[in-house]
Amino acid sequence: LEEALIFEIGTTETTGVDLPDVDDSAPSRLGKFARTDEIGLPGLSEPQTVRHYTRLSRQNYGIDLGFFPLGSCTMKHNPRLNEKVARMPGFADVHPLQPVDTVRGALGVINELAQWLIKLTGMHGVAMSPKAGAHGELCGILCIRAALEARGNAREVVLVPESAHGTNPATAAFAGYRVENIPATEGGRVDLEALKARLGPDVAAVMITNPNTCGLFEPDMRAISDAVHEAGGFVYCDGANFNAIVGRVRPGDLGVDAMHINLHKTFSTPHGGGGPGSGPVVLSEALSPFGPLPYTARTADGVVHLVEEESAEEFAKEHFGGPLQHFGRMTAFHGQMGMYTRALTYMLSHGADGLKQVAEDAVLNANYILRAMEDVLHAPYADSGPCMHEALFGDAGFEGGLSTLDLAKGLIDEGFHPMTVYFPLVVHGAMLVEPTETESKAAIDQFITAFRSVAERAKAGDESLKAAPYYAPRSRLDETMAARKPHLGFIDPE
Amino acid sequence: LEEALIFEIGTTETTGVDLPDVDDSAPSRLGKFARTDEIGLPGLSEPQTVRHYTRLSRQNYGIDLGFFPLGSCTMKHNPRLNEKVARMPGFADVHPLQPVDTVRGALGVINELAQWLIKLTGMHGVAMSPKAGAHGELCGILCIRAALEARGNAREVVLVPESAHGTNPATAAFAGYRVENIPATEGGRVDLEALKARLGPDVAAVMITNPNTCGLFEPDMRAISDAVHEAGGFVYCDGANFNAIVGRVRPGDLGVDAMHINLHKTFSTPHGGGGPGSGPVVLSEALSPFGPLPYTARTADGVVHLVEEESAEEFAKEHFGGPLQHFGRMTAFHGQMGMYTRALTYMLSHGADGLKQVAEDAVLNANYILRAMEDVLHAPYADSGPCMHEALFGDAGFEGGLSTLDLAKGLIDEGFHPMTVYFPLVVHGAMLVEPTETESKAAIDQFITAFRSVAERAKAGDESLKAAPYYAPRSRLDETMAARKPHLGFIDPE
Amino acid sequence: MRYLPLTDTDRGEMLQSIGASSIDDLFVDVPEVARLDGPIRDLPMHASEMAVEKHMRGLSKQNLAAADAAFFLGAGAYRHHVPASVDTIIQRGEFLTAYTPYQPEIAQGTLQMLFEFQTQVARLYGCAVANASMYDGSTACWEAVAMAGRVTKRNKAVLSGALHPHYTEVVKTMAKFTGDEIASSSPTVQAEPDNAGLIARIDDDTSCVVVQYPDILGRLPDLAEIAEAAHSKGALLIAVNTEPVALGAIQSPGELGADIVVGEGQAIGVGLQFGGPYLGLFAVRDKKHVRQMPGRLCGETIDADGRRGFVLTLSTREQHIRREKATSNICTNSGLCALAFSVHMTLLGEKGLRQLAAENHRLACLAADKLAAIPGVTVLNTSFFNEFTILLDGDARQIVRDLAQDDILAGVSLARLYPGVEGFSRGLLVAVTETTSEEDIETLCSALKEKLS
Amino acid sequence: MRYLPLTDTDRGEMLQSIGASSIDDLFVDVPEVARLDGPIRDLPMHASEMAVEKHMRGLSKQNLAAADAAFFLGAGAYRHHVPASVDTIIQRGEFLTAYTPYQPEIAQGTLQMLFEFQTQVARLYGCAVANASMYDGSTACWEAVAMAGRVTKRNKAVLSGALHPHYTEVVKTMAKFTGDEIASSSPTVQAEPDNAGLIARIDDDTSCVVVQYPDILGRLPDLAEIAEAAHSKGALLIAVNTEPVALGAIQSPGELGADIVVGEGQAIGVGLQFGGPYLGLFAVRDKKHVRQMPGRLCGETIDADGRRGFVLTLSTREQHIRREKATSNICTNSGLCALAFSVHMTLLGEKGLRQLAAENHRLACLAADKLAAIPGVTVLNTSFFNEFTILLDGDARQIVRDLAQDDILAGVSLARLYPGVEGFSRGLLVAVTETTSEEDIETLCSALKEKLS
Repeated sequence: LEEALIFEIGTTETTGVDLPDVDDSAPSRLGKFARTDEIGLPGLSEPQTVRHYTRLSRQNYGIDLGFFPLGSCTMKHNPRLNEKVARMPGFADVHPLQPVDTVRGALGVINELAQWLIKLTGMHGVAMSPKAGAHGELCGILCIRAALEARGNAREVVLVPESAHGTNPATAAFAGYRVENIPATEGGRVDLEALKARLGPDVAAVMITNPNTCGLFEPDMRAISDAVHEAGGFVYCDGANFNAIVGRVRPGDLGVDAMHINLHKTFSTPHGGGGPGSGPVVLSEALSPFGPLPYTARTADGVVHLVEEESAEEFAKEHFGGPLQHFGRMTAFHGQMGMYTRALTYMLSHGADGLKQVAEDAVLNANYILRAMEDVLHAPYADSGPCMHEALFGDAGFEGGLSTLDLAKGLIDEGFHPMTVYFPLVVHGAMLVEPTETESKAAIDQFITAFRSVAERAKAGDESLKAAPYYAPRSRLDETMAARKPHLGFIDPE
Repeated sequence: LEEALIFEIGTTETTGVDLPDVDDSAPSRLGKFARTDEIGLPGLSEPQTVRHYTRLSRQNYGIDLGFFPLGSCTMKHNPRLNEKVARMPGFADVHPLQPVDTVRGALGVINELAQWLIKLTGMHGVAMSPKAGAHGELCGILCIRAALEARGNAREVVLVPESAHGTNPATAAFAGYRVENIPATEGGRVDLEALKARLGPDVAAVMITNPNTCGLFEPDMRAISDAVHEAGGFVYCDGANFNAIVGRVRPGDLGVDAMHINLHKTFSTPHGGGGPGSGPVVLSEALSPFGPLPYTARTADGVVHLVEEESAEEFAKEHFGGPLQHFGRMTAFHGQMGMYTRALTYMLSHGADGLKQVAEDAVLNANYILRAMEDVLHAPYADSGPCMHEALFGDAGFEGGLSTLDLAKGLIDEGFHPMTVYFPLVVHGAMLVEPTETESKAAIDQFITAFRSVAERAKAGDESLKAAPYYAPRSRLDETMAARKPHLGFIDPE
Repeated sequence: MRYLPLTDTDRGEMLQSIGASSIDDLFVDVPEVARLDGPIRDLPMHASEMAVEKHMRGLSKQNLAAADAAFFLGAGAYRHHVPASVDTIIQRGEFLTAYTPYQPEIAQGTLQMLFEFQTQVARLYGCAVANASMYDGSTACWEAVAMAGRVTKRNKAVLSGALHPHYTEVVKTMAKFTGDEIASSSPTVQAEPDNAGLIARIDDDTSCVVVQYPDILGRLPDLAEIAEAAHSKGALLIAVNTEPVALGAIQSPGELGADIVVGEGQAIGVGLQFGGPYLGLFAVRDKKHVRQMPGRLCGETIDADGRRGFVLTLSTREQHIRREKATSNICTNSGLCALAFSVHMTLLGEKGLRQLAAENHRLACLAADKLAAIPGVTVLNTSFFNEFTILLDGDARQIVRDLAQDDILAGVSLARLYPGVEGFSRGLLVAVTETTSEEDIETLCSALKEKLS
Repeated sequence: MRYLPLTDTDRGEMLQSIGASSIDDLFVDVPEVARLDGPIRDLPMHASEMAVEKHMRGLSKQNLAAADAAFFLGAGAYRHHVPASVDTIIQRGEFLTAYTPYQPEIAQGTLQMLFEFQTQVARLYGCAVANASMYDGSTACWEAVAMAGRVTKRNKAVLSGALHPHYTEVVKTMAKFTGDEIASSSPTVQAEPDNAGLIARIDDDTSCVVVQYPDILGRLPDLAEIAEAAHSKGALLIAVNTEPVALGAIQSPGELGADIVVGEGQAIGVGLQFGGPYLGLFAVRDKKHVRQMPGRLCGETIDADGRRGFVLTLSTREQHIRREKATSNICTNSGLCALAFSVHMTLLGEKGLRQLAAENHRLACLAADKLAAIPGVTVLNTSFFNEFTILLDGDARQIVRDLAQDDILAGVSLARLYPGVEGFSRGLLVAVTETTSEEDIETLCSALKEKLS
């Protein structure tokens, strides 16, 4: 099972490509910058390369191998049609700066995807270019800031619920805001009265996740939005949990002003071991003029426009009836084209009816797990009604010093990826389970059996869990040592 | 690790495709044959399907995962460029009966590959259509029979060395010949004098493998051919071991009349867990007119022709100056196009220089293993000089009732696929090791270490080997039970 | 060279360790006359991946891909949509680069798949047992004829005239060498297959009757009637199917009394590929015939720990054990194509297969009706599934060639299949699948209308 | 629906087991105003794989793929041949469908790869430590500026005028919100970059100087000189590289004194993809700056049994721990693009990378010489790697548009990059890689000759 590092098996003289030998006597325009020293990059022949990475891959777990009950991360099936489409030459082999007449189809993909996002969310415009969820969040908050600045006052405070994703406060802070927490009710929702009490002329925005990170829908969402708007602020919605309501509920109908959408969560572009993601941000009418370049927006005539630096001025004049208001550019080129093609392919496959079914099956699966587990595990909000697409549990009742982490590692030995642990912070030893709609009842039943068994061991104080996993490629790794003496690259032995 | 059968997890109501519902009221031209009963085919949704087969795949061993020292089977690296090329629409998405003007490129592939095969073997023509090695063998023997019949006498006997592949006698018998064995010398070669003594007017052909199945080159090959030709017979060469000499020695120079070439061995089309293969047969000038349809042949003007039923008559008249002599058709359509594209891609990648290096590295690797093992394992022909691309060992000296099979299964626990065992039959407990040229020295050194260790255990009579493997997805399977009570398909539980 | 891991340093070290002074020392047994002084002449030297890909792409582009045409070809090879996940799965290195599963402990992936495949094929064909696949439909057809000889101890096969002509040729070619007697004829170009004529040819020496279903002209012969006639003479009925999708809409040959069912499986999962590799399917209705079957068989068993597992079994029939007494010289199956078939069939499931068949039939009926409305076109068939024969007022083969210039691949002319046979020049086989759009049908109709007016 | 495994039977059973009478019971918390009575209107219903593929293929075909053109575009995105095995590997389900490796025991594949990737990038850049990748080059550039602010406790960044204009825009946009001061200008259209002008702008408040190498016009600025000037003022040098292949031929920024090296890694393994996803590279020359780095870092450690293993580490810098005090709000890297880069780089190895760079440079020199010989064309650069600027007697942008009609993608006009900037209308950036054939170069030259005559 041990696979050596490429630095241990490759040499600088080995290569897996066939290219002409370097002719040192050839004329050069490199001047004094020509490289003469050794870089230290090992090469492998093609058979060695394929074997190295194939063997490495087998030390990974993925959706193709089993169930990933990761709350807030929506690990669903990745259709291979999407991969095939993304590799079509007209998408994969075009340069972002080709003359626009040679990329009408690529722009068509962006426009079509933008229309889908706008219609699915009931919003007015969408900024396509953000590279990932957190980047999209930043985009949304910057839009809000730009809109407030245009009114003459950026304001100072962003309100964030205690249970928010860590990116929310980080984003607000980056945009220059002070973050204040919103308290939660006993039922795990935003405390509407407390929120109303805090609203005022200094509050720029409320960042809310709905369904929230406890897996619950905010029933007061519309009231919250109305209150915030009345106080002159904006509502930012974290779209990480959009899978629970896609096709069934439109955030625009709830008064949301901006929401990022993780294409790699709700719309099934692959996580790829940590990216690339894609985080378009849908915008209300009030915020649409302030989105970054390039962006798309639907105008009164129903047409969706792609706007870049060059045409922005003209577009703004014609359609917003005012001066240029975009807040700038967040990335080079047009964003994550490769993700757009995959997401659009996924949407077209499911259609409006299929996406509605997605939300329904995702929520059904989560409630099924919630009810199958609540007699074994502490389920803090189980009494307040159905959950959305995630079921939340806590570690109350664990014995023998066993922790949520031990339970998680125990699940690995049962053949499952662990759930999200210690999040949200509002529940002690939290375990957030999100089954998604692409798991079969049989797979979920298997998971429940395994989850119950490990949970019972945790409650019985089964010591052996502390050293789990036993059947993984590695036993528990020493993360403290890694951080204390960081060893972040291979060092050639003397 | 247990993966249920599709019949246990699927249902006839589940499907992984989206097609319109059946409209029973639609008009039909099926008459009384319309199907009404249930077929019993389970379906799975796409996520379930991908997971089922991904999990199954992980119970397999393949070249991508490790070394396959399989004698006579040439398991080498399968370049992914070949896969990419085979999937180009002009090859993958064309019908075999399209008008020839719409498939000029496909015919070009066949012609180009035929030229390569002819030049690499120094032969005159090639029958492309055989579907696999054994099919090619049959083709070669049928050519010989047709040529002899054209002379008025098909003759009765085919001579085959004791060490031949089992397909050789099966093929000869199929073509209506009686099989007689040729004895071997102490040094593991064909006994030239004994062969000469047996030759006569009843001998249609000699089927020889060169390099032979003991991994040795037949130094008398040219003399054998001359003697056979003098006696009015033909020389068939089993091309399974062509990898040892490709690019370095041309069978045509040794007097061979027909030789099949396993594209999936020497030219790296993937084995795919047991096929598809492809077995073109190169032919001498004497045999070329007798090849099956469709086929290609180089004529005096240097052009390679593709000949089908329609044009065969005309072609024969023009280029062979005689009547139609092909022996018929061995398969529908034109043969294994998907394998041709892969093989041609591989040949173009290596070129004449690369293929020569292939043979040299394959032979070097085999000799390296032979010399590294001969002090531990009985190597019957090691004293007679270098081997070719395979090293042969026997079980002499094993203790405690341990067998070659036990050693083979022990190698599985070391992370290697076993070598070919109990073949050739002429060596007791034979182990035939073929490393191929695509293994690195490091991989071979690892193998030698493991092989020596298991061999030493076998010689020490280590009982534990009898129950090996321990670390595979399954322990030893009961093959006797499988054959005694054949259970060849899933039966629904009552 | 990118596929060769040995470095010159490695080579030197290895030569030294085996005591050879140069690589030539290892080739001393090669006769002088056959020693070459360098790379073989007239062949190019090694090339980069980019250069090779470019060359092959150039050859690929000289072909008219079906996707770029209005496409109506069948005659034993059918174009269907293959889900993208099928190709992803067969490209898994563990499937693609695996060897024949002779070491079952580390080949359960291939073996379980084959066990599932055998079950799928047996059920589709209405049979008891299917094997792990053969080269293609035509060779499977010959193997069935040979098997019928072993079972009945007779050697006269009666072939329906409406059997695919390539299949007929393969059977005849092989029979020449085994001495089997083959009775065959050309198809009768009539609305219904000539069952009576076929039945009349069965006698007491007949080992088997071979009937294609649907037949080469797309018609549906009454297998049950033929089965009865064959059985009454002690002969076996071999049914041949070249379009497995049809069996989602029509009764299986096994149900109708066929003893051996063989066919081409390419239509499910495999693709056109200019004719190969394809997938031979082979099944027997009665379990008692299993030991006479050719080809590999996968069976269930248990391992030393009592867990279910699968192995290749009954290999005593095969050449590597029986040598010259084997049931066949076959030693390869179409493993990867069988995997593609099995994955696609699993994605379809019964529901999907029936929907797919219904959609094929619907579009074929639509096409037949539209074509029949064109002056100068007659639809021959009364019964068909997704392929039928039309007769044109003109030379069908020339018309096919002409239409190809406009990227219309109109079908397979009977003259292509039966070159030189009298009276077939007007015939054109037209296949319609779910990949055929209604627009494609319009395109074909307009072109024919113009051509024939 | 093919991606949804639940059957209606399953749904019924599950609703019953949770005590809900219908699915609507689970959505009771949704306010009335937001309840929809059915699927969202104006959107199509679900479609078969075949139909969707056809639709997307139609959109794809409306684009001119680089392979079908004589192609000379660069300006931050380069077309190189990516070996087929790279794509095979990144499509392995275990890589493609894996989550961020927060559970290291079952993510060693991704983690070991990232550790190797970090080492490759660090060596290529001449740095001590690289991170596990960022979104792309432009965002990595901004992160570097922000990091320089944290390290120096200053907030004035001096940007070279010859930094890619999109990168400049991104930095300026972000700085607007953080309050950083950004000094930038347009490039001077001269044979050599204006190092002196840049150095003159560095003062005691400068946190960093940002220099692209090779720069947006393809020129090679003297990094060592700028590094010395920056360091003498207590500022950091941030080097930006958008063509990693160049570093196979020219000295690394780290060696030349850059403190932070960032860049776009797309050229190796990733492909053009109309601009994304791409691969941000980020490295620091001095280990002491590691704790100020943004993004994920993978480190070596041991497991409970003492075996080597890898984990994400130093995450106390990151948002999910530090929340509003994090070094960056980034929580995604470009994992799969990093894998593609690492596989391609492993296939190349040092030898292949140097050969690849030499071949790029050889062809670029050839193209420059041929273009220089055309009347009406002036080659601006004295130094370049595989991209250089030419000045045309005409409106370069219009010429590019015109040539595109004939499938010649001649390059990126300076007017496209700097719309409306005075004096840039004649400028055209021409990139040449190993994928450019000598025939392509001839095609471009002939077309320009004709256009300018």
